[in-house]
Amino acid sequence: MEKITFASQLMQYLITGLTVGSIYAMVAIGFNIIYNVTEIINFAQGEFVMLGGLIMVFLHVAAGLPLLAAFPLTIILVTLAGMLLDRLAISPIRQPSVLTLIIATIGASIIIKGIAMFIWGKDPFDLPAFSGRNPIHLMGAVIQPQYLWVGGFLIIIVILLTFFFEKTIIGKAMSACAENPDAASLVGINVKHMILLSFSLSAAIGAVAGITITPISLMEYDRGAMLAIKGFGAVVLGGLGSFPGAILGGLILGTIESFGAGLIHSGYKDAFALIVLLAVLFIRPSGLLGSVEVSKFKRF
Amino acid sequence: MLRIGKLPITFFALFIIVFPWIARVIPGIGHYPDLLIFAGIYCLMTMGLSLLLGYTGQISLGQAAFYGIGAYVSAILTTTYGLNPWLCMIIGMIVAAIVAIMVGVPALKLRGHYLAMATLAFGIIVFIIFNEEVEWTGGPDGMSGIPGLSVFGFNFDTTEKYYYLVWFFVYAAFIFTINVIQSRSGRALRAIHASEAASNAMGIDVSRFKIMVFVYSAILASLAGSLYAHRLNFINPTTFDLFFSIKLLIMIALGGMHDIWGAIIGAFLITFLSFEWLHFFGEFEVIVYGVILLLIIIFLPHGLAGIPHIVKGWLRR
Amino acid sequence: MLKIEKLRAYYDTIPALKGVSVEVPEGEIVSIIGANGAGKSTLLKAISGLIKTQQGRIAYKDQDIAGRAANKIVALGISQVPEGRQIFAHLTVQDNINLGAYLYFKRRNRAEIAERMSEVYTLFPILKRRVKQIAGTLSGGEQQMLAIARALMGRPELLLLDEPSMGLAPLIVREIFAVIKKLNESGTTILLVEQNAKTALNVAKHAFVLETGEIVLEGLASDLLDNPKVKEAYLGG
Amino acid sequence: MNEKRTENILEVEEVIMAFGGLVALINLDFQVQHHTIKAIIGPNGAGKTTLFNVITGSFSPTEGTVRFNGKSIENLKAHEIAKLGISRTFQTIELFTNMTVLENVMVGCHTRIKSSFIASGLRLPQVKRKEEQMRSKAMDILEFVGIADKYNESADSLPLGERKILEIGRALATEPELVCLDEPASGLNETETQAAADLIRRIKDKGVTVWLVEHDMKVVMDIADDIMVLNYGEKSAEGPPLEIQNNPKVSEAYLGGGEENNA
Amino acid sequence: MSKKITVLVLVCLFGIGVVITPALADSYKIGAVFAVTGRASFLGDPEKKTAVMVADQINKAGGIGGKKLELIVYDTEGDATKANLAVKKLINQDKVCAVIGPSLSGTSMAVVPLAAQYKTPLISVAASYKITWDDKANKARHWVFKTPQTDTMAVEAIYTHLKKRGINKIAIMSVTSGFGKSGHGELVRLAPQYGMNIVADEFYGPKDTDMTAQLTKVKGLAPKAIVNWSIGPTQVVILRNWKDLGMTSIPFYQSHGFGSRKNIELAAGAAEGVYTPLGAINVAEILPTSHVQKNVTMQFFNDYSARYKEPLSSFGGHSWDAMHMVIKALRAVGCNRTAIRDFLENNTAGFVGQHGVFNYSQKDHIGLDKDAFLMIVVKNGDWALAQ
Repeated sequence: MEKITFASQLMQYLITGLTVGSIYAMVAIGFNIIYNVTEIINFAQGEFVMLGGLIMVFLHVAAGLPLLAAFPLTIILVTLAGMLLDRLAISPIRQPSVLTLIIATIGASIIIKGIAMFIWGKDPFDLPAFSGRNPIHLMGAVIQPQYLWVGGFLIIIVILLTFFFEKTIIGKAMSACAENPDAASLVGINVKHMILLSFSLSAAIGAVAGITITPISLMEYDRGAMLAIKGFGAVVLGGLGSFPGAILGGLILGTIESFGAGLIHSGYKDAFALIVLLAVLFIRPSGLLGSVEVSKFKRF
Repeated sequence: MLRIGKLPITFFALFIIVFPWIARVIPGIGHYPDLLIFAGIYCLMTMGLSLLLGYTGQISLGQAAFYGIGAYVSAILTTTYGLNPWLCMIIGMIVAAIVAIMVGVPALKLRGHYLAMATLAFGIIVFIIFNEEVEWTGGPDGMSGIPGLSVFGFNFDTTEKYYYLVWFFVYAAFIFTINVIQSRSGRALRAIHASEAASNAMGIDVSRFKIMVFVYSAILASLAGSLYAHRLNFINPTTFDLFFSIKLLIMIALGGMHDIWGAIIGAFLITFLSFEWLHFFGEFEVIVYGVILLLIIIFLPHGLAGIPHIVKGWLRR
Repeated sequence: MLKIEKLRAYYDTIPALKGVSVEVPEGEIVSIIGANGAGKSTLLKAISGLIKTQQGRIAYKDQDIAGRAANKIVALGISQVPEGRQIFAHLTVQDNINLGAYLYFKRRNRAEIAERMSEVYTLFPILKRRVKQIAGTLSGGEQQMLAIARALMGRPELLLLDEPSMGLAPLIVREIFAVIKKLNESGTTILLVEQNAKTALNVAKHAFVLETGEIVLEGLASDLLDNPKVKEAYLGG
Repeated sequence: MNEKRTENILEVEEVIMAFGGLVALINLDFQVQHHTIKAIIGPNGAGKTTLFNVITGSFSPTEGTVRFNGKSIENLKAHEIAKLGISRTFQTIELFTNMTVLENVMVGCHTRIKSSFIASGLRLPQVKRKEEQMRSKAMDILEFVGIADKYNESADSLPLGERKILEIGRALATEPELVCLDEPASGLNETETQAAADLIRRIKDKGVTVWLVEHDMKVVMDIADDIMVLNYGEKSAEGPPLEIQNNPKVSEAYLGGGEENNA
Repeated sequence: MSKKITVLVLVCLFGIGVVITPALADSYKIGAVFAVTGRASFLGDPEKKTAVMVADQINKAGGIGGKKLELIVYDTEGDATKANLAVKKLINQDKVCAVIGPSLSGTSMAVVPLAAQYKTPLISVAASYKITWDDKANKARHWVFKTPQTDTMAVEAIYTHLKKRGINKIAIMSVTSGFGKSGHGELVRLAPQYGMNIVADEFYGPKDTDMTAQLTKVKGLAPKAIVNWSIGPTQVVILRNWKDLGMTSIPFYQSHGFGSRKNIELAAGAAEGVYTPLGAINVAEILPTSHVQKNVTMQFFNDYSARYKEPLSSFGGHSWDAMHMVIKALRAVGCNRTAIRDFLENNTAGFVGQHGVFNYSQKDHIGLDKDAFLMIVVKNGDWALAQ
């Protein structure tokens, strides 16, 4: 076995951190899409990731669909779940306040988790890696091909979303709803549809995160909550509502965890990430890239 | 809603006093006082949280940490150092208060979701410490052999004795909290909730009040933690995890967070739902729990304590 | 064109409109004046579907539109310029204007949008110079113009204007009212809500005076202008 | 307690307020004399609200001093300034909507009548006494401003005019020497405006100095002893109402030389 | 007034909670508390299924001395408070003859005092030796027994095997849950005794998605073997990372938590050559017919697979052992709590269970030793007895 150098160790931590961080970033983007349109922090976001992974396993492994067919089908199914979430749990709420919405999404996530437990049981499931499991070596560090898929999909999502929000009228309409729902409806935008769309979009992104991470870390019914918390951390670290912030927040969180585990004390790696998060908040109360106004005047 | 009548308070006290006797008579609920001990422990926390969240408008997702601090201070000082449990309880409250000040001063400058995340992070960090500092806390295996409580040779060793002890504390805290709500301080808190700018203009030191309430809720949570530890004679970290903080939030949201009664109703409801009533659903329990949460949030946005209001509305029509 | 009968609306439980009847004939400017809190904005919001009404009828071209969603009402040809402008401050001027034509975008009607846009830019040349600017950085008057421009992109036959003079310097107010007149002359029916009674009465043909949710006076604007009661209450003597 | 060594209750010297690159107040200098009503007028965006916030402690000025009774207060926090004796209202009424009219005013008494968190929790006898004291003081104030009959109603159920009055009452409850009113007449109809103007005069008669920002020229001309005109963050004129009314510079800057607003 | 209504509503809600518990005459009641759902469901779920299956089998075969066996199971969700309340309810409300469970060491410690307080025999199905052993009094807890092997035994089995291979420089990795921490404690405690030099001591969370960072650090320290203590998906993920990082030349030892074929399958080839100490039940099929546990384990293996149509999890074996010992006691002495306890302590010697041959005694309420573990290696995607 070859000797491992400190530099290659650092490289490995970085690669691992960025991979895990990419998943956090995807969850965080999902948070932001919904938050921007509705000001809701959707704590069921992690469940989309879980559903993405498990439905993909079902379609690809159990039902035997080819990867290219199972992938879009999974996204569609999870998107439907996102729409149901909006229709059944969020839009019926008549007097929404931040707290009731938080609890509604928590309630919904409990239900989704419960249903998943009934469908798939409590065991973890595996998904074959998209392009095999032969690791690539880079500067003494090891990269699983699947890591590249994770990073690649993050980039694809970012590009697609940028195009969507910058270049399409629907994207603009969604930003308009986020800013001023009344004014948006006065130009003919159906705000409810936009909210539904935001849930669909973020569910779809969650599904992608779930599909791409399952070959690395397996997936089971109760994985969602932890991912939701990490994603929420990433959102807040980057600044609520900011997409670049979400990506930055996710990647930073993942990297701190990885370096913290490798260099300092692996038992406290989550704590390091959170301490950094707290430090950032205490210095910049609106996150790294957030604007101060967003956080103002939110009452519970 | 704001004035809290004498009658319900007395009625409530009577109910608490006679309940163990009732429980003995009615078949099938003989173990309810046992549950009510935990409901009481949760009440201590929800009352603090109600004051913090419902009245002052500051969210905390880290209350479980203070609960844990109380429990662990009591556990460590009694088992490792053999101190008197009552003294440990007080030390626990002091420690919780100090931690609350240290966390609260920077954190309570944050707003909304940022405050939620900050308190959540604090809660997780404390949980990780409970889990990792095996030398002190016993790690995930927890600590056993925590002594029970006694005073001048009188042991609170049976369910009923402990029931009355816990509810004595709960009731005292309840009266204290009501008094605060109905006084200058309580008005200041509600003023902060309504408008921080105007409160400042009225000479209210907003940040000081926020911290004061945060500390108060931490002290109550710590007391609850100590009572829990001495009751169960055993603690482990999972009792004090993030999900418990969320559960507390759920309690006051379901009970009705703008009303101190809501805190109590919520604690009762969740205690009985999660420890007792949902057993009938077997493995469906989780789903039913989620559905109940959603239904209450959708149909009773002001929680169960808002029901009288709705009923009154119907009667008026 | 628009006929409102005995309209009632509530904010929570407090009545905001207590049986208001207003008529807007086609091709006219009709003004509704009244103090803050009289219910003027509530009335406009009720028409444009932003708030639900309890009772009464809102007939637009003999079609009852009460209770329809705001986005459906825009499609009928009623555009509102909301109080306080409410432009999309984080988007560019161009985006704001594009969104005004949101309903057409769906129909992929590019030629029509381009035509409409050039009309709007002719009306407000200053906006054309600022197309790439973020709307929130415009001055108050420019924002008001943008709000009107955005509403015009929806090809309204009836334009609802909520306090277009609010918070603007008199010079700008004059400019905006000139545009309003021009719009009316080119065939757009206008329902104008104003606190600035004199300006509003000067531009309108018919006018209504709203006080605590009720119409207390109505008639030709010129008559109201001379009405001593109006003079005392709204024109500052 | 108030040694009136200076004639001025409030002195603003060389105040500059900048937000990033934007300068909202430029070298502003002015004084407010004891027992007078001083009004600030100026077009939108002139910096009136910024000035308001600087004096009442919501912002600290970038440069310059603000002295209250000779003591510089520019770096104090809002609640500390309130304790010193400056009270304010808000342009976009900031009542405590979750309370009754009486409770709103009782919150105002907060500054002068103390009782600690713990004492109130234990309901010590003094707490009860002070509570009574606050209640009667608040009732007196409601009596004074003229809405005593509505003491038990929810603050947000009042019509606009009375909400403004209540806000003034609440400000008075802090026993200020100087009250700052932010557009007390905006949005009010004629009768309500009259009532407000009348109240402001009576406040002055009680010995409280009034400093106000107002749009309604009629009110300002009616009640103010002294007027300052603010334009683009700078003082463009200052003097008694008559003088201001006849100052051509003022009507040009503020009224845009227009006829419409000059009715 | 309004508050009275609320209180009324509350009272009504209480009413809903009141149920008439039908008293089944002529039955023996056994209470059980398992973490059926929640974070430890991988333990509690098979434990519950097994207990239910055993109870049904007994009843189908005519019950115990003509009386039906009634099994009451409560779900602890792995929560100490819930476990405590559930056990109290079983003892005081349901009046069971004995209690089986809970699934976790933590929850077991939370109910241990109750067994003594209410003088009811409790057979825990969790690992820690502390459950039955009172360190302070330095004696076995009178009312508490347990069926699983302890971590100590697993560690001893692994260390013995390592020593046999001449390895003494090891890295240990553990999950930060109760299972991992407890194993970690024993690994560290017993290391000097077996001459083991621990060069790396790394941790990871129970829901972590990747352990590459920790393994990279381990790789840099070049140990001669890695011992990993975890349960659930993390033990599979770590194997994959181990393989990806090209560390297969460092022998990998898993804890006894690895005992499910599902893990081999999930590891997708990465489990090849991995060592793990397992109870007989895990490897029933490959046991030589001469093995004393061959029959019981095969029987259980077949019954379970037939009934639940899913691969057997060895954790079910712990509740099988507990159930059968309680049933044995019930047959002998009936529903007398003291008598059951005495019977368990004195009359179950030589009981052949799924996880070993039990020999409870006054001093030993665990009843097993390190021979209860067989050293297994993964070969060609299946278990094989290690040399």
